[in-house]
Amino acid sequence: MQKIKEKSIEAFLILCASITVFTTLGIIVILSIETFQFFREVSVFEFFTGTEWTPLFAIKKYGILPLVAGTLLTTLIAIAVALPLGLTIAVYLNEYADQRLKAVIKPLLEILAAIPTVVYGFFALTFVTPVLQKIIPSLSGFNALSAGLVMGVMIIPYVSSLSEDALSAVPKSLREAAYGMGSTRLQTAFKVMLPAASSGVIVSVILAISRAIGETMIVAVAAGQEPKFTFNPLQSIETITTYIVQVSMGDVPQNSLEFRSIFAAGITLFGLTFILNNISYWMKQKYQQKYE
Amino acid sequence: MFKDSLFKYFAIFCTSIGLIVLALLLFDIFSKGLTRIDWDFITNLPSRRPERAGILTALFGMMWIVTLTILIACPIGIAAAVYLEEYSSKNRFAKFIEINISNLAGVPSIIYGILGLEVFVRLLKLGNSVLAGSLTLSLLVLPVIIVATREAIKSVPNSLREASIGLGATPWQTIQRIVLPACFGSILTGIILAISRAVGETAPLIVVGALVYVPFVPQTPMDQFTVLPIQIFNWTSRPQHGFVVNAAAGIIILLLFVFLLNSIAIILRNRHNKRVKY
Amino acid sequence: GGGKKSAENNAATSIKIDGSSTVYPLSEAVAEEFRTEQPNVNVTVGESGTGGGFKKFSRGETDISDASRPITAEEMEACKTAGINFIELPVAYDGLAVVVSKQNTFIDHITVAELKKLWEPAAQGTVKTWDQIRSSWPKEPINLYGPGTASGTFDYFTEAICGKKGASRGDYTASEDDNVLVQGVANDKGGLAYFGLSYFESNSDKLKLVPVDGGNGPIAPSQETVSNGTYAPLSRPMFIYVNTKAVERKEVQGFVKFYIENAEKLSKDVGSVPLQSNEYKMVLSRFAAKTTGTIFTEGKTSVGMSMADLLNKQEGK
Amino acid sequence: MYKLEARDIQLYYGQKHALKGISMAIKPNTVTAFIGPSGCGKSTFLRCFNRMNDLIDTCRIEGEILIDGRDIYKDRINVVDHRKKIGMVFQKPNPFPKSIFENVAYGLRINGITHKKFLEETVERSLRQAALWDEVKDDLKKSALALSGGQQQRLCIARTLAVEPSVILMDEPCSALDPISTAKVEELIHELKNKYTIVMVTHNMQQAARVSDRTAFFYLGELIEYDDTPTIFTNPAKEATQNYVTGRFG
Amino acid sequence: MYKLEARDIQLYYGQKHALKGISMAIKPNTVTAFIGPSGCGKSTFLRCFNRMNDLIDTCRIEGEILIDGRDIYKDRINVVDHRKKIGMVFQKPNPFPKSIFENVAYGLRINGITHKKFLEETVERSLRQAALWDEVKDDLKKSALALSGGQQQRLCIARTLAVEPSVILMDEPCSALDPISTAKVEELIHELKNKYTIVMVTHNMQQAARVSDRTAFFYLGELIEYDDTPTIFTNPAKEATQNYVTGRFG
Amino acid sequence: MTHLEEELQKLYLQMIDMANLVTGQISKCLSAMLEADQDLAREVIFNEKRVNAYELKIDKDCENIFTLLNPFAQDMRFVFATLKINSNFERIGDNAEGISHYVLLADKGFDKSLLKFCRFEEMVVTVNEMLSDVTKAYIDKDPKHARRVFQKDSILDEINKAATDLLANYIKENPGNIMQALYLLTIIRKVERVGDHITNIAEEIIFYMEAKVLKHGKKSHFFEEMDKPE
Amino acid sequence: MTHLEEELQKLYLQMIDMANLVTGQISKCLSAMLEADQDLAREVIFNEKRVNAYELKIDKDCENIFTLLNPFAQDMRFVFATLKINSNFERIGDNAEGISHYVLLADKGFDKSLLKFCRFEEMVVTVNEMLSDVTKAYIDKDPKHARRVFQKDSILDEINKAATDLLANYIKENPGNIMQALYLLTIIRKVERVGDHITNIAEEIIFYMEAKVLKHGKKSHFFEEMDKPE
Ligand SMILES: Nc1ncnc2c1ncn2[C@@H]1O[C@H](COP(=O)(O)OP(=O)(O)OP(=O)(O)O)[C@@H](O)[C@H]1O
Ligand SMILES: Nc1ncnc2c1ncn2[C@@H]1O[C@H](COP(=O)(O)OP(=O)(O)OP(=O)(O)O)[C@@H](O)[C@H]1O
Ligand SMILES: [Mg+2]
Ligand SMILES: [Mg+2]
Ligand SMILES: O=P([O-])([O-])[O-]
Repeated sequence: MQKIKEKSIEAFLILCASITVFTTLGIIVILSIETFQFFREVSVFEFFTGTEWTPLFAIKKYGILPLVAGTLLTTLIAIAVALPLGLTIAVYLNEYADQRLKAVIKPLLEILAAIPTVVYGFFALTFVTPVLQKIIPSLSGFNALSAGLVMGVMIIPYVSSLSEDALSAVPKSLREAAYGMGSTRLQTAFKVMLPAASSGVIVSVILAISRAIGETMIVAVAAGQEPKFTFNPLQSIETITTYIVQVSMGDVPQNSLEFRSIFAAGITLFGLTFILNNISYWMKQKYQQKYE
Repeated sequence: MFKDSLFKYFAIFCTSIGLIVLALLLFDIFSKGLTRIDWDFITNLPSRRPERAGILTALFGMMWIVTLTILIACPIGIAAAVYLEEYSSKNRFAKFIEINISNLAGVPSIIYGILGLEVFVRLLKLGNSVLAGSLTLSLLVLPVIIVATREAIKSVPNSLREASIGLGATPWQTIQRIVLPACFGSILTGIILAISRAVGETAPLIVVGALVYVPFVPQTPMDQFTVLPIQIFNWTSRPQHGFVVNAAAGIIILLLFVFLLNSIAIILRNRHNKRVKY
Repeated sequence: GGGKKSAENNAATSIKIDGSSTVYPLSEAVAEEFRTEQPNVNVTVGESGTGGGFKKFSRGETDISDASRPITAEEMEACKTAGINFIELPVAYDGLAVVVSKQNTFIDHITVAELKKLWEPAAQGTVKTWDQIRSSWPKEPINLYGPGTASGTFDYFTEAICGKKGASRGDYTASEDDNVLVQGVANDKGGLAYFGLSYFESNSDKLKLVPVDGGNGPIAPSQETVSNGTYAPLSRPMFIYVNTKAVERKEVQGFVKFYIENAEKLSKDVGSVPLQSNEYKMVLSRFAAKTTGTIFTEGKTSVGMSMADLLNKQEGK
Repeated sequence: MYKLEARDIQLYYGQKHALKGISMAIKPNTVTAFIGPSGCGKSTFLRCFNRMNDLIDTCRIEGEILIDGRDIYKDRINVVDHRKKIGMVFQKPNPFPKSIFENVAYGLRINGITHKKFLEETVERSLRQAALWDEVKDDLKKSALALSGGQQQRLCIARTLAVEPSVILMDEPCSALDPISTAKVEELIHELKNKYTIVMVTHNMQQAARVSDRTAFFYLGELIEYDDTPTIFTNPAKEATQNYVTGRFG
Repeated sequence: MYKLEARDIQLYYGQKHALKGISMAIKPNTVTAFIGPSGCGKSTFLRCFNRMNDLIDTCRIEGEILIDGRDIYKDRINVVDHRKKIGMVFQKPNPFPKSIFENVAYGLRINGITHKKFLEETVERSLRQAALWDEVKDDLKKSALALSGGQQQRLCIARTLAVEPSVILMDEPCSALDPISTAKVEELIHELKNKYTIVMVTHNMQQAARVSDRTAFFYLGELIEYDDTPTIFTNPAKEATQNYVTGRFG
Repeated sequence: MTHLEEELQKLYLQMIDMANLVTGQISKCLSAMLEADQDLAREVIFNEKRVNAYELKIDKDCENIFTLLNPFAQDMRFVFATLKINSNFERIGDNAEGISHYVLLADKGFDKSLLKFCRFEEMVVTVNEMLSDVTKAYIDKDPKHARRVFQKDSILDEINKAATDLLANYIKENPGNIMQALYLLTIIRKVERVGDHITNIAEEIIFYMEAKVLKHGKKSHFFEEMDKPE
Repeated sequence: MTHLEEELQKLYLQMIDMANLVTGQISKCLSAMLEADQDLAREVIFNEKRVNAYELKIDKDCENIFTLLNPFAQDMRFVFATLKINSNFERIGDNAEGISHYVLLADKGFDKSLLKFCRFEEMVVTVNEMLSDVTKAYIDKDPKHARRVFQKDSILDEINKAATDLLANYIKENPGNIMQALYLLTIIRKVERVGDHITNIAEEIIFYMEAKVLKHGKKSHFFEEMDKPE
């Protein structure tokens, strides 16, 4: 009797676990069917090497690279903001700030992750860009820079909170060892604590990057919708997510080639995250430090 | 020593950037929207006139969606995590699932919307219902819950499991009575993170057919619905200035809702963590 | 399955509208007013885009589809295969305003030809300063703003100005959200944008409207000039498509009638431009006659035709 | 009649041959200590007695383990029921994050016992046996995690006693405790011997010397010597044992 | 001349009076053991010598700690530099998650030393001193975490030796180790005594008895007795010490 | 009571048994001698096996306690003292047996006047007292009783010292009784030895209780001198 | 070499010193006797302090090793055996001192013929041999050497046993030499005792090396009988 109960519970659990597999399969199938149709009309080679993306223009060009470049550019900027800031904050909260301050600041910063992203988009567009334009006159109204910066701020808590957790999880003894050797706080934090927490820090950064890559509204509002194969952050660009949301909620007929292009773009993004996650898994394995 | 204090001030500067941005945002939103909030704003139906428009249906829609999403995603996510941590052997399949789950965490939300539209709305013929929306969001937040729960389960010392098994408990008894209660706090954090994300989502719900103008509060999971972020999104793209104010007010309500969920979680978690310490 | 059954059950008391976000405000306003008329009928309105709306419409998932462009051949084909017939009803205009920043002092009007020179694909990378358009304008850099390429506005503008749908230079700043364009151009001295007239009306303090010379001298867009067709070619019609099956339901019939009868008044409320009163009559009769199909013959567009002409043409046919 | 008996146990973790033909018989009401260098298979062998190794996928076992004369690996016995008869106490005190009362009552509850009176009686009896009752009787509702290390370990013993096992297996039960707590647990073991058969792994030679009646020395998966404790520590038969107990190893 | 000297140390953790007027003088090149029940202040006192207690916000200290005759709390000394002179080894081996080489070189690197030859020489010398060189000399690039517990602890000692401190403080350095590793570390302490002054906290009375020259018994924040180790363990002056070492405590 | 305490208690009780046994052996062998009771002498000789067995047992127990229970301080001194006391009692037992053998050899009994002459009876009383003192001291863990024996031991020494001359005279006067005199001399020497052993026991008891080394008390400068060079 | 091993080594070397010292004491006191060398006898008496100091030191060291280093098995047996050997050597030293006192008392030297008559010279040779055997056994940790002493001890026993009668006869024949005869008897008894102590030492060495308890070997049924009831 008990055996049957145990077995059926296990079966239920397996079912739940396989939902993630089904989800992936579902995503791949749905993206692939349309992508397959898409590639019947567009050459795969052109798609992956072309530097122009104009499926909605009169002269249609299907080179995904501008979108990939835009995605990478905004993500890169976001990470360039979130990584140093987030890590510095994590180190500060962990090593310098006293407990009460930390108890206040950490949840406060976490609010940054809960604000609807549309709000961030307008913040970037109506506040950050004008301020930046005072410093960099050549900055265009929509640009990868301010979208990336604000996105970076949005994902700060991912890096700061998760890394701080990882730092907190580093055994006290390691910190004491460092101090005992006569290290300054700075040396302790960067030479000992961070390397020891590397696995958790990597996970937090990966999660933040994933979030940045998948983020839509900030870039859609503030970075523009101009697919340009450029890595110049001062210009307006378009990301894959922006393109997908623009088309899927726009006026384009849904069984047209133009519409199908979002599936091809989607699968490209999927592949991009897949590669990234494999790299991260590999890095995690490599740098994972176990302390029991 | 000099470098040390230099870094300290730099760190304080960095922390302030985050806090200043937050303060600016909140100030901006509150200064625009706070005056708009009154009982009417909460109880009115949507309207073309900004000053008459309310968020009743959107608010209730959001509560429906969030509640259903919690009810769907939590058991499934926790069950999946339990399976992956406690039952499955650590082989290549497990590694595949692990990468797969973090991969899912990075898929843009609108793709989940497309999936939900095809599978729940059309294949399962659930229509543009609260249920279809919740199922879609459940898929979206599932990876977060699974990852968080797995980390939480990992943190439960193996010795507790062995103790329970050693006393003659079955694997499931052990999980149900020992493992899950012991890591409840961290699971809660994961759930809240997931729900915070779900609360703010717009695009996938629009794709699965969430509406904007809904003049009634959903009564059953099969009803059509709208949610607050969609309402906010709609308002921000309207030409009339009054809607921008409404959007800000809506954001305030949304943030309050998120804070409420967060603080419930933080309180529960703190209480739990006080009890359970290793 | 169950979905269909429930859809039928709901059909007794509810009307589902989905589609273009441009038409949304008008449909919302109508739905809101209709509540006072018939409180028991739940009218819901979505905004999943014209394309998304037609997709649902063609699958029978909605009763009425909002559209900011005429239905395409493929979409009609989809409706046909699903056995869905529709009545196409123009309900209002969306005037396209060409605007510059308040800081821009040199532009007082622009001709269609100049707009073409500015926006045509060939201009990409070559037309960079204002003096290239008109020599009297200063040699200052041009920054262009426009709706996202997936929008009906983009399609319409390119067709009206450059002669071909989608024929546009790509190096301009695009956004789905017109408010975003407003923000962009308002602060950009060398900027020029086009978007829905209503967005200009709400932001006239920050923006300067540019009268467009379509051959009859520069005319600034207004409720008046758009409605009577003197502001040409930059005004486009907005439609609702009604499923003929749904029309069999009384509440749908009532709603559509209510829609047409109140569109004139309500479109002013939400910032779009009403048709001429007589045109509404024609639309009403078109609905009464349950005339199915589109008034746009394949490949032809709405550009340059007055709504009355089009409706008449259809009648005549 | 022996309480526990192992006959030619061969145990593999995947390819690794962890126990090599171990045979051993343990009399009832004795304390048996397992000693040996780290990784020699003490814990592995101990865990054979309550089939705890079943939880490890790669683990494969040959030979017979008899408890009260019944082969627990061959006879079609119910593992879960079997484990109830064999209590286990671990290296680090591992109370459940529940109240003291619930910790002790856990073993009964999972057997579906809910009768309040009975639970209370059993909890009290077990805590008394574990020499903990007087220290906690006024705080049974308190979290077990609030107890000191030594108290926690005695609580774990009480928890084990509550299900009335006849054998108690202990895997380094004092290695996480301070000397005072250690002394208390040792005393307890000394007293429990009257009712239970106790098998313990320890790294502390003094402890093995102090509390056990018989001592088994393991090395590289083999049982090198198994004899009365005084003999092992004063006059072992094997050179290796001698070297190990005198600290001349490695 | 004493190497370390404490004069009437009073230490408070917030309201808690953790050390009550402790005075003690330690000669160079001796091993001093601190014993006493859990929570009596052994670690706290040990950590006074390298001002490790500075890291705890609530901690307040009165009295004088003299190292080579200089008061490290009063004189305006540089704490960081001071700590370099006082090595510390902890209960659980805590190597940095770096290579073996980098672990040992850490102390030099933070002092800005980059000269490769010098680093290599120092690392080798330190590892030799810590009796670890032969075991690791071919794997200096290997992660320190891949070492066994006992090797890790010796690595931590080597790391400490590399910066050439004159005093080594050890807080229960063997409590996480198996007996064989423990023996090795004890031997090491025995040898290091010739060059360093060693102070260690231990819960293992046998260990204190084995390795130390002098033993200090602490109880409830007070120093009860401080004398030659044989005296403490065979013929202590105080009743409390007697009771503690014979296990008749509490 | 801890395990160690239990074991120490066991050892203590055993040691008391041993002490009583040996006290009995001495008093019996001396009675046998005074009363020419050959059977009693034989009993003593037979019982010597018991004494030896006790010694072995106590030795073994001490060894086990040292090894297995690692006593510290007072406990350690107790076991150490017991070990030494044990060996002293065993030697006292040896002497009782030896005396008994000579009782058997002197099969007609000793000349009462000779015994008186040599103050042998006083010796017997003294050594019996000493034994009971020292046993009491052990039982009560009271060094006071133990200290009493030193005074008494000097009586034994005195009698022993005087014995050679007295016996030489006796032999001259009673040439027929040479063998008896020689036996008596041997016995007196043995009793004196017993006295020494009892003093040793007393010293050990004091060492255990007060942690003072009394043994060879005044010669300790040697010990210190030896300690230094290391 | 571990700390324990170092300490054991120290103890071992000290014990060898002690053994050599005591061997010297015995051979000197016996030489003194044979050669009527009063100075030599005095040296022996003086050196007894050294022996006592050694005993105390070794005792203390054993005590410390037991307490502080907690030896197990062979090591434990080594310390235990050393402890017992130490006490035996001390007693041998005691006897050497005692003999020397009698040498001083018999100030004119002993009658050579008496000594011969009693096989005393043989006794001296044997006991010296036994001491060197047992010392060698200890140094080499070789029980073979130790075993040789049992045979030799029986020679001592034999001589001792015969001595009473022989001396009685001698006294009868040489009534003037009574004192000397009585001293000699005492000395022979002492040498016999020394033999016993040496045998004990040999037994301890064998116990240490082979972990066999030889002491009171044949009487062990008592021991077992006592063990059972517990
Ligand atoms: N789950 C496992 N998978 C593979 N090998 C294992 C596993 N558990 C233990 N081993 C190996 O089996 C051998 C015996 O392990 P075991 O834990 O029984 O040693 P032990 O004697 O208890 O050591 P310790 O004193 O360190 O606890 C070791 O070499 C160990 O590495
Ligand atoms: N950071 C702290 N804040 C407050 N009290 C503390 C702190 N650290 C230690 N104490 C208290 O000070 C006392 C002495 O602690 P300490 O760690 O020195 O004890 P210990 O003798 O080393 O004990 P153990 O043997 O368990 O390590 C204890 O009562 C402890 O509770
Ligand atoms: Mg183990
Ligand atoms: Mg401590
Ligand atoms: O050998 P350990 O398991 O006690 O480290």
